[in-house]
Amino acid sequence: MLTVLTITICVGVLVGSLLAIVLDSLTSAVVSAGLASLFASVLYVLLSAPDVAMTEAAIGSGLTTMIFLYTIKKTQGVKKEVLK
Amino acid sequence: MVAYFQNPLNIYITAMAAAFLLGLVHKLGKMASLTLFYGALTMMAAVTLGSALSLSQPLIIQTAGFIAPLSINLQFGYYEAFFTICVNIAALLGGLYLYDYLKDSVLARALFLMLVVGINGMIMTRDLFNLFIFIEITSIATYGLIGLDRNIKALSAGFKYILAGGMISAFFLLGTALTYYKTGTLNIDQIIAMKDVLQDPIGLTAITLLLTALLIELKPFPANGWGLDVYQGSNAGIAAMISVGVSTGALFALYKLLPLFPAQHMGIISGIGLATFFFSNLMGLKQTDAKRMLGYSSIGQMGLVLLALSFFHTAPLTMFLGIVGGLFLNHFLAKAALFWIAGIVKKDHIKEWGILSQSKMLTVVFIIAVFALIGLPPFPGFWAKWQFIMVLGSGNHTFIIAAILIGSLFEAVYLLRWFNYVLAGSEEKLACEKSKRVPVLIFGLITAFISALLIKSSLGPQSSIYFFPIAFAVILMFVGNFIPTKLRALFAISGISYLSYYVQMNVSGLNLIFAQMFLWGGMILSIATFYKTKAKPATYGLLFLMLASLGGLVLSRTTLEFFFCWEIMTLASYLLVISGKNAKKAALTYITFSLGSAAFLMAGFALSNSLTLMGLAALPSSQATIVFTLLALGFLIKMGAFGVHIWVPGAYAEAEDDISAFIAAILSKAGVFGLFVIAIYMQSTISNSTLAYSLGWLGILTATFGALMAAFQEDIKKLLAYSSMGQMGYVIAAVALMSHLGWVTALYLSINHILYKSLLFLSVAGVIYRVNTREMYKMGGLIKKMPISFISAMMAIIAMSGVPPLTGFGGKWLMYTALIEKGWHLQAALAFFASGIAFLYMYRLVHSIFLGQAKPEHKDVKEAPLWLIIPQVIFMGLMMVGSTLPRLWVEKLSVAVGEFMPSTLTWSGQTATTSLGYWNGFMVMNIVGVIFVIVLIFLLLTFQKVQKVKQFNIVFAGERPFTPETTHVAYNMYAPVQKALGGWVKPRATAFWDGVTEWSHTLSHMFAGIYTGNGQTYLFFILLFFLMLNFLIGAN
Amino acid sequence: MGLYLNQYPLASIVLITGFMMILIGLWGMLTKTNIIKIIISITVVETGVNVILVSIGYIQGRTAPILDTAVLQIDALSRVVDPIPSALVLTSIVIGLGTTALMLSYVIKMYRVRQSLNIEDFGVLKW
Amino acid sequence: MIKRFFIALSLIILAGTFAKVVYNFVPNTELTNVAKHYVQHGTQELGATNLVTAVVVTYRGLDTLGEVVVLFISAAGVGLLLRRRKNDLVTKEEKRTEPSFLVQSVAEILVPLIFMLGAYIFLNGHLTPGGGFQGGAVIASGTMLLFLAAPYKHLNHGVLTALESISGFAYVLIGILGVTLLGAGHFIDNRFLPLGELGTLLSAGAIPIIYIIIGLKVGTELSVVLEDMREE
Repeated sequence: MLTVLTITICVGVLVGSLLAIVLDSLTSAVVSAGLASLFASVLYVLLSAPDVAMTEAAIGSGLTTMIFLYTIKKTQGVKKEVLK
Repeated sequence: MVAYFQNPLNIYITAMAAAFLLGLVHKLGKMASLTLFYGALTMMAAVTLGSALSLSQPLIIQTAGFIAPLSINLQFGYYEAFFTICVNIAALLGGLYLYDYLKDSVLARALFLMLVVGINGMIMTRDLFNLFIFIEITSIATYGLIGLDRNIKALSAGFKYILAGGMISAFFLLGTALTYYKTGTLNIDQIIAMKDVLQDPIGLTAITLLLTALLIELKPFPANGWGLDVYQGSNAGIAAMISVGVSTGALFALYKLLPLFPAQHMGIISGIGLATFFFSNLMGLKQTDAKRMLGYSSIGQMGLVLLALSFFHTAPLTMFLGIVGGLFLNHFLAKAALFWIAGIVKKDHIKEWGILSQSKMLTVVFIIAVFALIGLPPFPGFWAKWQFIMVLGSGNHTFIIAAILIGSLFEAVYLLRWFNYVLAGSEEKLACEKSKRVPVLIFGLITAFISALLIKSSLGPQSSIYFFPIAFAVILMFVGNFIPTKLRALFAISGISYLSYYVQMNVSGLNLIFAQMFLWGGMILSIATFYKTKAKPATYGLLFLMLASLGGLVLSRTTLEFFFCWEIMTLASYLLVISGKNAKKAALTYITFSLGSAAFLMAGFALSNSLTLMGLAALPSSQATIVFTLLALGFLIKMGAFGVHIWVPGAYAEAEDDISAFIAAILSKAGVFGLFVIAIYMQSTISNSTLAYSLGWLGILTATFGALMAAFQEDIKKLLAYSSMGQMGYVIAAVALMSHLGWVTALYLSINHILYKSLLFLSVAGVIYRVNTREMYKMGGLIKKMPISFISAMMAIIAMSGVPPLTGFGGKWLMYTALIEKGWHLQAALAFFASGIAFLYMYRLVHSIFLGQAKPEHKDVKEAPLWLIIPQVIFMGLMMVGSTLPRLWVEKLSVAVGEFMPSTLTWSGQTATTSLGYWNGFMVMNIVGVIFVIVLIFLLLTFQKVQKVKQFNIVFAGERPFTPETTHVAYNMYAPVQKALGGWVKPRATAFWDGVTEWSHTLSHMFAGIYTGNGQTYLFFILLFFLMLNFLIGAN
Repeated sequence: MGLYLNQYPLASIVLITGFMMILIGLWGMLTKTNIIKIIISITVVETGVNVILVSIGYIQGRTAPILDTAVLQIDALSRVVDPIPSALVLTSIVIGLGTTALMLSYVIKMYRVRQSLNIEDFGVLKW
Repeated sequence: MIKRFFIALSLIILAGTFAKVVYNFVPNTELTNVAKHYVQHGTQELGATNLVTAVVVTYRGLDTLGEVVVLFISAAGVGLLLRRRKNDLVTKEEKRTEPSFLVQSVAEILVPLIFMLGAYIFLNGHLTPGGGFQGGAVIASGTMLLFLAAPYKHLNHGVLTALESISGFAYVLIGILGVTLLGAGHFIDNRFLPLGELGTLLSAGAIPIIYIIIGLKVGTELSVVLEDMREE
């Protein structure tokens, strides 16, 4: 059961990562990366590392995503010109 | 309190406490936080020094109350002490330098402190993950500091750095994780102890990841584009910290982990270091941006240090510090100073650097730094490189030696080209704050101080012989600004006289003869320098240094001493040449060839495996052939032999007129001396070998082409230069004869050359001084205005051409005798032909300058200044005595040579007899004297019948030329001859060397093409670098 | 199916996930031209490395290294996972946040100067 | 396109290397020697039930100090880049849109709770999962919520800087206290305070103090970073 759960979460992490790379919209990409990070923190819980899980959740998926979003906001307006 | 200064941990504590407090203290006022900042930097430097001084054995610092591996430990041993001292002193001075930059931002100050903490940590920590953290601290602090300048250059450079840094830290962390998986510990000492566990795929991947990360930090070719951008784009003060600080941390971290690297693969590291050194310097050739050029040089130097590290990481302390430490220290001192100067000059393009010359102090530090980087003595790099090359030589790493020497030559070329732009000067004002000037000055002084220490320690018990003359010369150069020219000249001459006394007391035989040539000749010539009312401040110091180094050459017994003096001579003569008015380009060619010559010498000595000159005698014949070839090439370049002569006309012509006399008459004999040294020690191998035979031909060719080229010169000094080249050709051939008579001839010709070339150059110096031109067709008829100069030139020409009764006759007689005795008939014929050609230019010399009718603009010309006349009179006197009583000196030469091979020259009275005939100088003189008197009386009697003609009483066939001078017979005098000999005198050698230059520049451009400026490309290179390393390590 | 899966240790599965994340991230770092996308890719690589580190510390069937007063120390040796990788990852995550913040600040300023997020527009220094 | 091909190729080669690692990977079944010591003696030695905390704060305390430094200099770097300088010319027009009443009132209730949660996390770091960094991050998310609710309010930089400055200095001081009270080699040792009774709030020597300091420092620092990025 644990294995199946782990594999599911792993797939979640990988899909999140892939989407973060593939998606054209910056905001969606950032949110996917945040999701991947959130899945990773669940993974950490499964691997008996609750301290890491907490950190990943608070920092990796929380604060990091937030500063990305700030940055995207600050660099908007020309977004369409840059992205193909 | 004392304990505080003895515990290296306090470096961290002080810095962190200060950095954290800065924000709060800043509320009290800017002064308070600035005080705290500089106080902390000072204390850190003090703690480092205190800890280093109280070090009796390597210090292990445990933390958290546990012993490693339970907790993290730091180590402060001798190696760490050396590197941390460098870093913390650079930090203190670098902080001072950045005062303007840091004073407005408290955040920047905190970043700077933490940057220093990070570097210290990288050096001291013994824990792998802790190392990761300190690398991150260092990198992040650097990113932040680069961002202080928010222009596009700094931002894009900083961003590329961050990208590369991100990749590096991912690699390092992954490596750490895998290492922990395999070894179960993070303590570096334990990991090293367990390194056998790491010999499986996972372990090797881990090692590769770690080493890739640390190597990339050192910016290896080709994965270093981002590093170059950072050097170019960031503020100079920050770039200096990256170059000397961050790189130091990375280097030491790599040193710590190197034992993990499989020993059989150490060649990979060497290869990376070598490639980085070579290609960086190659690419530096094309560079015109000052800071990027420094970047190439920085990366190259670190490559060299890396190469040394791969050889000596397990060497004992003294050897490690001597070579790796020396190379590092050299880079450290020079690069910090140069980056700082770049920040003061604030000019990107090196063409605009003339502005620097407004500050003498900065220019001096600049040239010291450049010389240090090139590896000239007495700066630290010289000693380290010498030791390194010698070790490489004993291991027969010929390829590495060649690559290092060629790479160094590239570096020398672009750095000295830069120096030329500095010397060009500029109208613009140089603004320089004290806070920036002081660190540069201090680094200059430290460099000088360390160099002095290194002379003392590296040359052993003999060192004071070399040390004091250099010190005297340096003092003489620096007081140059404060005491009058004449007094300086007096000091220099008394210095030379003492030196010549000292040297003569300590040498004998052949060395004594050369000592007398160098020092007596130099002393007499020094009198001439009085004629200038105002000499440049450094001239006499340099002149003394040059002559002293020649004296040292004669004294030296070890190869190191010899090479040291040789390089000092190069350095001094280069600076003398470049102080000529338009000499910059010529001086660059001169020093490039001189350094090339030095490179051959170094390679030769390295492959000889011999510490003493005497030891050259013991080489087995196959090795001796190679060594002789290399060394001979070195000396031949310096003598301006055919093919490598293209520096000759420029350097001789463009140096100041009295200096040219020194170079032509005295300095060119250094090569002769060198040739003699190796010919003597390797006599058994060389005698009757093809090598000697080819050398002989080379000499004859040099003589022929020198004479030919001389005949077609319009510039009087270039004519003399080519003439010197030709005359040296005879000497080369004579040495190559490897016979008693040949060597006596070589010595005879050398001494004779000193006499007449001094006369010619001094006489010409007087003429140029009076008529202000070097073009011969603009002169003429000066015989009445400058009679003594005329007599001097006339005597010189007689002595040179070999016409009786002067010394030249004996020389020619000896030479033909020696050539025929050896059976070199064809060579003798060609030599005779060359002498014929030589008549052409000699005639031109006398005719164009002194004979014919005087130009109207020269009607007020007076005789040359007295100071120029005095040495000429002395030389003329010597020549008369020498011609009349040849036995007086030729016998001495014969005896000196007789030490090495049986004499074939016998004497009775003033008659010298060889197997082919005899020569009596005294008789010749008398006969010629009688004939001369008869002709003179005849001329005096017929003198009244001479008809005088007005100067411009010439009729042109209805045409008036626009430039009447060109119709003068002296203009392009030998054009018809030139037409006849056309193909012979095409500047083939020049074309060849131009081609070499162009090719290396093209290559340079081609390779630099990989640095596209795109951060992503650089990331890809980093990845490829890892894959390559992984492939090489995994291959076995 | 379930049984079959159980033969694979958890640590290996997670390790593979970590490596795949690194590869995905590297692909993004090397091919995306938008600098924000590149930074996102870097965070993916970092997370991948962290995942690997945690998987290395994991021991099948054990619990977190938090010892209640009730647990005997001897017993603990066979009951908890390695605390060291956890400590390392914790540090690494925080450092990751620091670098990401700094990179994004660079991006904002670079955008201010060039009005662009395309990495090819920032090649002012070359050769 | 050809560029992408080469990138793909090299990543495939890299994947090969990784595959080799995975292939040779045997999951650990035993603790490493160092870990064994921590598990066996950590609790008595340091008085912390959460061994990760014991490792983070004391055994590998130097790392953690370094980590604090990293965060500190990142924040400084962000500030250096983004904060307005004297000579900066900024023309910025802003549309002011006040957040909805709902957001404001939710924030009003939530923010104190989040701050308390953060404090709880770093106070109990030696007993339960979490600690100074997690607590600090939680506090920073509270700040973030505050920003959402009041986009035009500015944080008091002065107070935050002072707090950050003092907590950083205090951390170094505690490190030194270890040396002065316990002797050389005890830098950042938590045992200069009594270890107390295992499992209680006031135990594990100086660990709670260190975590409070770290929590404050990280919380303020991250808040400042967020502020800097928001303001720019």
